[in-house]
Order: sequence, then structure tokens, then C-alpha cells
Amino acid sequence: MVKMTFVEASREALREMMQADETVWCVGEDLGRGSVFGQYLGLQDEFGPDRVADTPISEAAIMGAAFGAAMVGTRPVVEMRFSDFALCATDELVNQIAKARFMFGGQSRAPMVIRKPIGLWRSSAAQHSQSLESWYVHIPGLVVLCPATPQDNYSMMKAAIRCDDPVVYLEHKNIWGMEGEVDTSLEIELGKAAVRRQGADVTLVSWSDTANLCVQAAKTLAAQGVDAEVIDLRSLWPWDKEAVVSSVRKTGRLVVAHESVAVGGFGAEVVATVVEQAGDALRGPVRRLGAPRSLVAYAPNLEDKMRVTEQMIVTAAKETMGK
Amino acid sequence: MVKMTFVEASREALREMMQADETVWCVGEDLGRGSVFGQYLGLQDEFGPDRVADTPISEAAIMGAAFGAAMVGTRPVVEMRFSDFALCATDELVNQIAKARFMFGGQSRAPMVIRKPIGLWRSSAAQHSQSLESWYVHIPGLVVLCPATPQDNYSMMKAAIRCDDPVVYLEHKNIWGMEGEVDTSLEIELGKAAVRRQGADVTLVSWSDTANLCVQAAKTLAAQGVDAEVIDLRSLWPWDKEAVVSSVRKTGRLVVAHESVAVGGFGAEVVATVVEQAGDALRGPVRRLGAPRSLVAYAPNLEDKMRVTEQMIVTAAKETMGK
Amino acid sequence: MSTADHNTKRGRDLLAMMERIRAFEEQACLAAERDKLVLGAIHPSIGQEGVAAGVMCNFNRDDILLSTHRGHGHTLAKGADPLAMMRELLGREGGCCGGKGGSMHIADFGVGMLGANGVVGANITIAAGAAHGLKLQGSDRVVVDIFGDGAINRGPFLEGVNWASVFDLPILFVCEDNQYSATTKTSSVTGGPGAAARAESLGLRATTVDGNDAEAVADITAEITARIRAGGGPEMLHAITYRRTGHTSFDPAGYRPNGESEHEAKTNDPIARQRAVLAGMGLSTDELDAIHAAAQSEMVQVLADAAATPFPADEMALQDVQDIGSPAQEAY
Amino acid sequence: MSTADHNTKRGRDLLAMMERIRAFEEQACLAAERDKLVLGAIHPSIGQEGVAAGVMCNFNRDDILLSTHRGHGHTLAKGADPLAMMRELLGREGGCCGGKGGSMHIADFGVGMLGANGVVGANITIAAGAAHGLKLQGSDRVVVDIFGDGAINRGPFLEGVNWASVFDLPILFVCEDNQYSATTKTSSVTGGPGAAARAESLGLRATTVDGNDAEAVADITAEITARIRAGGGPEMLHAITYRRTGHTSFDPAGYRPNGESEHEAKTNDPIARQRAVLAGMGLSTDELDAIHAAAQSEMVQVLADAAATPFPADEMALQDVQDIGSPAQEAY
Ligand SMILES: Cc1ncc(C[n+]2csc(CCOP(=O)(O)OP(=O)(O)O)c2C)c(N)n1
Ligand SMILES: Cc1ncc(C[n+]2csc(CCOP(=O)(O)OP(=O)(O)O)c2C)c(N)n1
Ligand SMILES: [Mg+2]
Ligand SMILES: [Mg+2]
Repeated sequence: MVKMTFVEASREALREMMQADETVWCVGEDLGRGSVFGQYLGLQDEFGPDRVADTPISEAAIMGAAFGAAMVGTRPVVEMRFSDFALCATDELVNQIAKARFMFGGQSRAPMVIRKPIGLWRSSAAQHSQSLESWYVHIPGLVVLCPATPQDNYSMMKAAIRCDDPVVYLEHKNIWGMEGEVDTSLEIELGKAAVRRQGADVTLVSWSDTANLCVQAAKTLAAQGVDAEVIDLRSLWPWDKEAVVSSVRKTGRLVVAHESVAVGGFGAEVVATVVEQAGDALRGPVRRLGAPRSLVAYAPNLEDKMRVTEQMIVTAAKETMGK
Repeated sequence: MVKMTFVEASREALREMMQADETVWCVGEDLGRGSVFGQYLGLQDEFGPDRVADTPISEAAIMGAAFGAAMVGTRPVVEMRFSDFALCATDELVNQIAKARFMFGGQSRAPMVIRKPIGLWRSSAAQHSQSLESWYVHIPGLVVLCPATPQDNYSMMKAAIRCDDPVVYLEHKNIWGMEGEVDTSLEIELGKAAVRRQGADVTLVSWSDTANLCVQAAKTLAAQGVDAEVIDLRSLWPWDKEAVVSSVRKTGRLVVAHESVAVGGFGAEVVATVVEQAGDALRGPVRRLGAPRSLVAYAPNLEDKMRVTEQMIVTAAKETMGK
Repeated sequence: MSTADHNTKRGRDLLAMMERIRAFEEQACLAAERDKLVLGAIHPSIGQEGVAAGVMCNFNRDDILLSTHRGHGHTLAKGADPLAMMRELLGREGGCCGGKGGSMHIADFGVGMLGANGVVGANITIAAGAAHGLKLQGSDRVVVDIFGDGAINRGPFLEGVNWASVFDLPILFVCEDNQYSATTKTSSVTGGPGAAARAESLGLRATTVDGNDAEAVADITAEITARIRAGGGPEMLHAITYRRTGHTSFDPAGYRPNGESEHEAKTNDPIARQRAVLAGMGLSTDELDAIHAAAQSEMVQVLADAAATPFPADEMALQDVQDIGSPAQEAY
Repeated sequence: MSTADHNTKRGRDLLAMMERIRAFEEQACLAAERDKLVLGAIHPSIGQEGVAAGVMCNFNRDDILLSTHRGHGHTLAKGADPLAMMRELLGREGGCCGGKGGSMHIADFGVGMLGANGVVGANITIAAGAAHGLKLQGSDRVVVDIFGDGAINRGPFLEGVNWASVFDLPILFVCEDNQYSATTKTSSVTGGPGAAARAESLGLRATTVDGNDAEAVADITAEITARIRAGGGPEMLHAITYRRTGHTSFDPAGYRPNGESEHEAKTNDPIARQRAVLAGMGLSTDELDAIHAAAQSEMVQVLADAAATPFPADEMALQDVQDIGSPAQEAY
């Protein structure tokens, strides 16, 4: 067990993968200086500027070129800086990378990890705060990961780099400094959820930093006599329907919470799937929490109106129990 | 009442709006020749090349420039040719157009209609067949419309051009030739669903061409003794929750069907909302139909595997009734 | 007014504007670092004021400006109210965007400033479109679009400049070349000779100018805008300057050669250079100092006033999203 | 082999390749129009074969090609099997993409052809990346990327060419300029002098050639690829030709000046010109006709064989999506 922050965890995983496999390389803006959040600090010194490549401000080319390089046998780790800027490379990701293997009848692979830091980060405003995980889950061909702890960021980054599919890797900007114990020998199978807390009364399903909020909420709920089970999906595609459905079959109650906009969010998919596969097991109303269909403002009090809070999760959980 | 095809309906509506309001103009590739499906045939002759502007192959600039022109007081109708190509202009649509009004504290408006023909069209393959309506519904600031009949394409195009919000206007490529009677005096309030058939046993919710399929399925169901209500949402944002919820309160049964990929599709939002708002009224399992999370192939038999069929809707409706 | 008087007046105005921009940004940096009142990032243009002042003095209030994340100077020089701007940086009520945009999204439609932009290069197509709209309307207004040297490596540069070229639009593109893109020396990621050559290859006339020489910037921009106003079509101005601060106010910029910034500050400060020009025209040190002092006291007061303003009302979080469809989370 | 023999052999090969491309596309058009066997769109390159043959004869099987929606010729000239290609156009089993891509997405990784593309210009960044990957691997293979004149107005042109320039990559960009973009005369929507000037502004050496002179294309490409293989960095070839058909096989192309295409066919056909070259080298009409006849009979047979092939197995609809996560709709 090693103590690491969230940002150190994926950096260390990346470093080890680069040491183990010389086809792995990183590409993006300002990587030589560690990128915006220090995710690459020291790597250019260690691996040189070819394998930690500083690029022009050309998101479309970063994405497209990494794809071309993946098709000839390298394994790029692509840095998009803020997930918002990745929208400048949507054709490349969605029409090209996600589709090539199928469209070319299986001739190609695109083993790439595409890192897009997501989420609310104090006063970053509307163009630097989005979480669009539900978009990528809707695109066949893509794997979508949302780690929420240092351990998961370590183990999932390794699994993502090993994966032969293109992986959209969504780290939350607000938890770079989060500390935790990391077992560097732990392997995580992509698509398996983490049960962050066992409980009998209500199932809280979440991912990314909101999963951490759910763990907090579960503690508060416990103090109020409600025994919540917290499922951190961590992988949204593939996602662990079995874990969610079997938990709901046990508890009979469901709250889904995420930071992204509620309307059209992945929470709807979770609710719809549970209703389809275990609708008979539900013993109370279902609750879904997400941001209003509004934009993230700069002013801190307005920004806060977009946040799902611990209190909202607690209240929703109690409502499912008729409390 | 005038007989019109689907493509004639929106073209006629556009022509009338251009006659009535000289700030309305059209911008896109090959518009002078009517664009890919004849949506603009004759308009450049009538209104000249300034108001029906032929552009370079520059989707990002088409979208971005139209936005700039909208901010100084014109009302552009933007043609993206195939919705797939619109992905080349995602930053412009999602980070700029959708966000400007809020981000600038209400100083700006972006009255634009962004036309993106969607859907399966024989052997167009993976890069010319997508339907990503659920993406746009998830983006605050955007209106999302999916007309399915000539009447709706006529009346909704007019309403869209009048609307001061940016409107993502999704016409289905497979029904350009669909004929229907059009009442040119009929105004449609955006956000109101059309009840295409009244019924007591099961509610079929859909939009775009799949709504037409539901109407067919309802006929087949009627012959088999099942009285289906067909709701064509036509507008996905805002969407007519009231119409759906009150129908489900009446029938107690719900099938949602759409052509786009089921996982993360807007069908999930409809199911989740119904469960949240009228879960107590459900008297049978809920069914959701959409494409597998796979890609659209060129070979016709493989393409067909991505289609929701009338038979699938009929079967799903009967399953909700335990038949 | 004689030509000499005219020149002196313009020179004085240029200095005053540069001093005001400098003072505004110094106060903004203090607000960020000392007072912790600015919660988001700010990107100072200290040392680049010659471009803002020299370019913008050739545009009218009803002309259109689009700018970047580093846009305080351009915005002030377009005539925006510094108090409304400072309130915006502090996320307050009465900010020019109601506190919803912050520094990176400053806009003041009242003075024709249609927005800074948080996405590098995104303003280029939008600005071309604003010019397109003006042309469709038969307007005689023109557009100026300012972007950084890093932006010329993004696709929208090509698409937007080509668009302006093809539609022959009334727009001046200004590449404000401060030689850095965040932590990267821009020349290391830029193929070919740069902004002017690229614009020329797209059919534009392009001019390069010393951006720290406010007089030269003002002169050349006057010539160019005269051509554009006369229907001569789009042009490019490549103004070379230097980013004296880090990328943001918090960036120590340790990636730069030692002493580079200090050397620039000492030898190539646009304000010092303009003071020398005005001294040459006969202005006294006292007169020049008075311009400085006025700017300082204006902006100290601006920060004090901004800091005394409340945050916006909570309801604003759901306002100005769109006309139809409620933004409220009402799923349950 | 003497130089003269060598020249004759290459000239013959160029003609044979052009005849095969022409015959393949004529059969493909028949399959589309007469037989209704091609269900999607096809974009013929009839009249442009000089570019495909002249460029591609300088690349090896293990070099990399990326191409466009109008890529049959490039793909054949890279060495792909015409039967697998025709099956692909018909959406059949054994098509080079298993019938899943169709004409617009033809790829044959076995001969280094990494894909046509349905999105104009999208191949440019991808091709730059393939060259980047090769360079990282220390490979001596090179990349050729072919795109149309319309593609130079898309952002990825700037980003991809700049990328190749900055990273000094082993890639030849070929702008195959057939003067039209769908129904639009490309010059009417293109600012400045065009592809070569744009590439030069991004730091590339650029060369313009008559694309209907297969010998000239082959000569100049040989020089360029020698430089690229020697580590000289990326270059641009601007090959001017003419699109004789409509945009797709179904497009009557009524937007063109009357007689333009017919005039080109009569005076500027790359095959007729190459026949004349070879006649000048001493080949008889019979020899030349035999090359034509061989190509014709090869491709008639190819179409017959392709048409006799079954559609892919239905299960393929859910194959090759990704390694993890089931694509099946199993929501209920
Ligand atoms: C599309 C995009 N990519 C990356 C960024 C992050 N970013 C913000 S400013 C900046 C540097 C911009 O350099 P330049 O255009 O020269 O402007 P300057 O900051 O020097 O004024 C970068 C990379 C962004 N905002 N948008
Ligand atoms: C991004 C994008 N925009 C529009 C289209 C539609 N389209 C297909 S081919 C074409 C014309 C392309 O012209 P050019 O690049 O000159 O190639 P050519 O067809 O002449 O070979 C257009 C506009 C597309 N496929 N992709
Ligand atoms: Mg810069
Ligand atoms: Mg062309």
C-alpha cells in the first residue's frame, strides 16, 4: 500500500506502463510542463520529448494524429486538457476513432486512452466545467471510464492503457489532490462496479466525484438509521448492470446521482434499465439527481446551484423509503 | 389543405419565412443546387446568392459564422447536410451557440435554425446514418425538434425560425418523399406533442420516423385487439411530459421506441421521467426499443439489424400487457 | 486642430488607455492574489497594451470586437466600463455579464464587444460571421477580431479567415503575438513563417507591426481600417509583443529563459516607449505622471467598488438559458 | 534494364494501372446504374487516373495510404484486390471491409491502405498521425495522403499539415484537384491561390503538376518521395485534374458549363495521353489495345464474381464493435 493523491495515482500508472511498453506515448499541449494539473510532471524528463510530445493547440490534430499513430501500432495517451476542448475533436473521436474497427470490417484497432478532465472546479464557468459522459456512452465503439479514488485511478489507468479499444477516460478536476492508499498490485476489470458501502435499505448509484459524495451521504444516513448501499459504477461502458440490479433486488430502492445535467444524463439509463430488469423489485419511488438544465456560471453562489449536494442525496434516499 | 411532401413542406415554410422577414437567410454547402436532398431548390433563384449562400466545406465556419451573424441581428438557417458532419462543428454549437446567452448574462441571442438530416438511409453506412438527438437534449440552451410528417415539418420549421433560441432541427432522411395534407394556417407550439392515435391500452411514445412506424404498429395492434395510444413527441426539448404522463396514467403501460442507439438514448429519459412522475400508475413492464450499441453497416442485411421494426413495437406493446 | 496637436492628442490618448489597462490588470491581479476575490483564472495582458490601445483607437463604438481569454485590454479600449468589468472578474451583480461569465467570457454588447472566449481560436469564425451579418445588412460598421499566436494552429483560423476572404467581409484580424501559448514557446509548435504568411495564402493582405510601439500600431491600423471601411475586404495585422506575466496570474512561468521577461520589461515596455514619444513631443514628466496617477486612482476605486458589490441573486442561476423549456431539475 | 526499357516498362505499368482503374469504375457504375447492385453512393474518379497511377507507383506495399470518398483508384494502385473492392461496393461477404464499409470506407490494411473516409478532410490529421507513429517506431516507411481540392477549406487541413511540419514527418500530402467540390466550383469558395500556397505557408515544400500527365506525376513524385525517404520532411503535391463525372455516379452535373466535361474527355484524358506517350516510345496500337482489353475483361469478371457472392452473415452486424461490453440491445 502506498499513499497517493488522485493525480499521482494515474501519473504513476502511466509511468509504469510507459516503462513496461515502449509503444505507449503521450500527446497533448504543454505536457512537458506537466499539463494543466500536473498529470505528466516529470515524464518528459524521464521518457523524452518524443514519447511525451508537446503539441500545437490543435485538438482535432491531437485526436486525429493519435488515431493514425494507433493504427500503425503505437498506443497513445491523448490529453485534452479540459473535456470541453475535446469538443473541438468530436468528428475525430466519434466518426473516426469509434467507428474505424467496425467500418473497416475488423482490420483496425485504436488502442488509445483519451483523457478529458471533467466537472465543476471553482469558478471555471460554462466552457470549462462540463461533464458529458452520457454522450460517449451513447457512441458504439467507445469505452467510458470515470474513476473516483486514487486506487481506481491507478488501476483503471493501467487497464485503460492495456485495453485495445479506444477509452474515454474522465478524471474529475476537483479531486486531483484527494489522498488514498493504493495497492499497486490490484487489477481492476473494466466494467465492474465497486460497492463502496454495503447496505440493506436503499441503493445509491453514482460515479466520479459524486460517488464520493454518496459515501459521505451514506454515513449521514447511517446516523439517521438508514442503511445505504453505495455503488460506484466507475465504468459507464461497459457498466455493471448486474451489480446495480442485484443491489436493487436486495434493497428495493434506488437513488441515482451524478454531477452532469439530469436531462439526458446517464442516470436516466440506469433508472430505465433497473425498471426494465427489476421493476418488480422496487418498493418505493425512484430518485434521480443531477444538475438543472442550465449552465455553469462563474459566480460561486450560482455555480453552487448546479451542484448535487450530500443533503440532496440524503433527502432523496429518505424519500425512497417514505421518510 | 395542400398536398406536400416532407421536403416540400419545410422548403415552403422556409420560403414563406424568407419572404416575410428579410433577416432570414440560409447558409451551407451547395445550397444553390438545392443541397443534397433538394431542401433549398429554387430558393437561390428567388432570393439571390447573398440570402442563400454557398459556402466552402467548412462546417466549423458555417456554424460559427452563422452564430456571429445571428448575434448582429440576422436569423440564419444553417445546413449541415448530414447530421454526422455537424460533429465537425461541435465546439461552435455546444460551447459557443448554446452557452452565449447565459454566459454573457443575457446580452445576446442566437436565433438560428440548425438543420441536421438524421437517420438510416439505405446503405449510407456508419458516417452518414447517425441520430444523436439525445446529445442535444442534454445541452442546456438548445431546442431540439424532430418533425415526422409534412404538416409538422411545415409548421415546426416556421416556429423554429421564429424562435429566438438556437434550434437543432432534425429531419429524417428516409421520409423526404412522404406525402401529406398540410394546413398552412396551422401553428404548432414548440414543446407540444401530437397524439397521433388515441388508445386506452398502452402508450407508444416516439419521434421522428419511428413515430410513423408506431402509427403503423398501432393499426396492427388494433387488429389484434390492443388499443394503442401513439404520442409523437416531435419536440424533444422542451418535451411534453404532461402528454406522456397523462397518457400513461390512462393506459398504465408504456413502450418508448426510437431509431437511435438504445443505450443513452432519449428513450431512457422518457422512461425515467415516467417512472419518477407516474411510477405508481404503471400496470405492466416498461419496454424501450432502440438500436443495438453497434454501428450502421453498409450491407443492407446488416443495416437492417439496426432497425426498430413494426413487429418489434407490436411485440413490445403486447408484452407490456402480458400477452 | 493642427496635425501636431492632433498627434499629441492621439499620443496622449494612447498613453492614457495603456495606463488604464495596466492599472486595471494590476488591480485585478491584486484582487486575485492578495485579496482572493477572483476565484477563476485571469490572464493578464501586462506588457501587451500597445496592441489593445493602438488597434482599438481606430474603431467606433458601434463597430464590433471579438476577443480572447486575454481580453481585458481590448475590452477596455473598446469603451467598456471598468467597474462592470471588475465586477465580472469578481463574479458580482452588475458585472458586465451579471457575474456569470467571469474574466474569460467578458462581453459588453453595449459597446460592440461580443465576447472574449474560453476556447482558443473559436472567436475567428464567429467574428467572420459578425462581419458577414453586417455585410448582409448593408451596414458600414466593421469588425475587429483579436486572437493569440497559439490560435493560428487551430482549424477555425483557416476556416474563418478563408470565409472572410471568400465573402470579402469587412473585418480586421489581429494576431496579437506574445510569443507564448500557455507554457509553450509558440514558434516551437508552428510550421512555416506564421500568421501573416498564412493569411496571405488565404488571400488576405497582411501587415506585421511592432506591437509594443503603440504609435506604429495606431498608424498602420488607421491605414488598414480605412481600406476595410472603403470596401477593400478583410486584412490581417500581425502585432508582435511579449507576454510579461505567466499564462495566468498564478503561473510563475519558470519555463522561460532566465531574465527574458525582465529584459522585455526594461527595454520594451509599451508604456515607457509611449512616454518617451510624448516627452519628445514636449510633454513634461509631470504631465505624464498625472496620466499614470489618474489611471491608478481610477482602478483602485474600481476594485474597491467592485469588492463592495454583492453576488448575483441566486435565481440568476436559472435565468437566460433559453426562451422555451424550463431549466429546473424537476425530474422528481 | 536500359533507361529506355525502364521508361517503357514504367509507362506501360502506368497505362495498365489507369486502364484497370477506369475499367473497375466503369463496371462499378454499371453495377450501380444498370444492375442496381450498389445501394450506397459511389464517387467515380474517371478522368483522374493519372494522379492515382502516377503517385502510387512510387510507394511500396508497406508504405501507408489514406484516401477519400473518391478513392477506388488510389486503393487499386496501392495493390488492393479489385474483387475484394467490388464485393465491398456491393456490400458482400469477402469485401475488403466485410461489406460493412462500402465504397466510401474502403480500406485494405494488408496493402497499407488505412481507409477512405466519408468526412471530407478527416484523413489529413489521421495520415499525419500515421507518419508520426512510423517515425516514433524508427520505421523507414512513409505515408501518402490524398485528398480533394474541397478539403483544403476544412480546419483539419491546417492542423494536419502544420502537425506534419512541426514534427517533421515522412508524409506526402497530395491535393487531387479535380476543380469541383460536389456541385460547387471549388475556386469560388477558396480564398487565395490554393493548396500549394497554403502548404508553403505552413512550412512545406509544395509542387504543382498536371495530374492528367501520368508520366509527369510519376516523375515528380519520384523526386519528392526520394527526399521524404531521405528524411527531408513532409511535402505537398498539388495535382490538377478534372472530375469528368458528376459528384456521384447518379449526379447529372447540370451545374457545369455546357461541354466542359466533354471537352476535357476529348482533349485531356490521362489514358489517351499515356497511349500517345507510349506510341511515341514505339508501342503499337495493338499492344496498347491489349492493355485496355485485359483491364476490361479483368473487371467484367470481377463484377460478375462479386455479384455472385452472398451478403455477409447477419451476425456480423454486432461483430467488431469493441472488445469489452456487449453491443446487443438487451435493455428488456
Ligand atoms: C481549444 C483550446 N485548447 C486549449 C486551451 C487552453 N489554453 C487556454 S489559453 C492557451 C494558450 C493560448 O495561446 P495564445 O493563442 O497565443 O494566446 P495567449 O494566451 O498567448 O494570449 C491555451 C492552450 C483552450 N482554451 N482552448
Ligand atoms: C465534413 C464534410 N462536409 C461535407 C461532406 C459532403 N461531401 C462529400 S464529398 C464533397 C465534395 C468534396 O470535394 P473535394 O474535396 O474536392 O473532393 P472530390 O469529391 O472532388 O473528390 C462534399 C461536400 C462531407 N463528406 N464531409
Ligand atoms: Mg500567445
Ligand atoms: Mg474536388
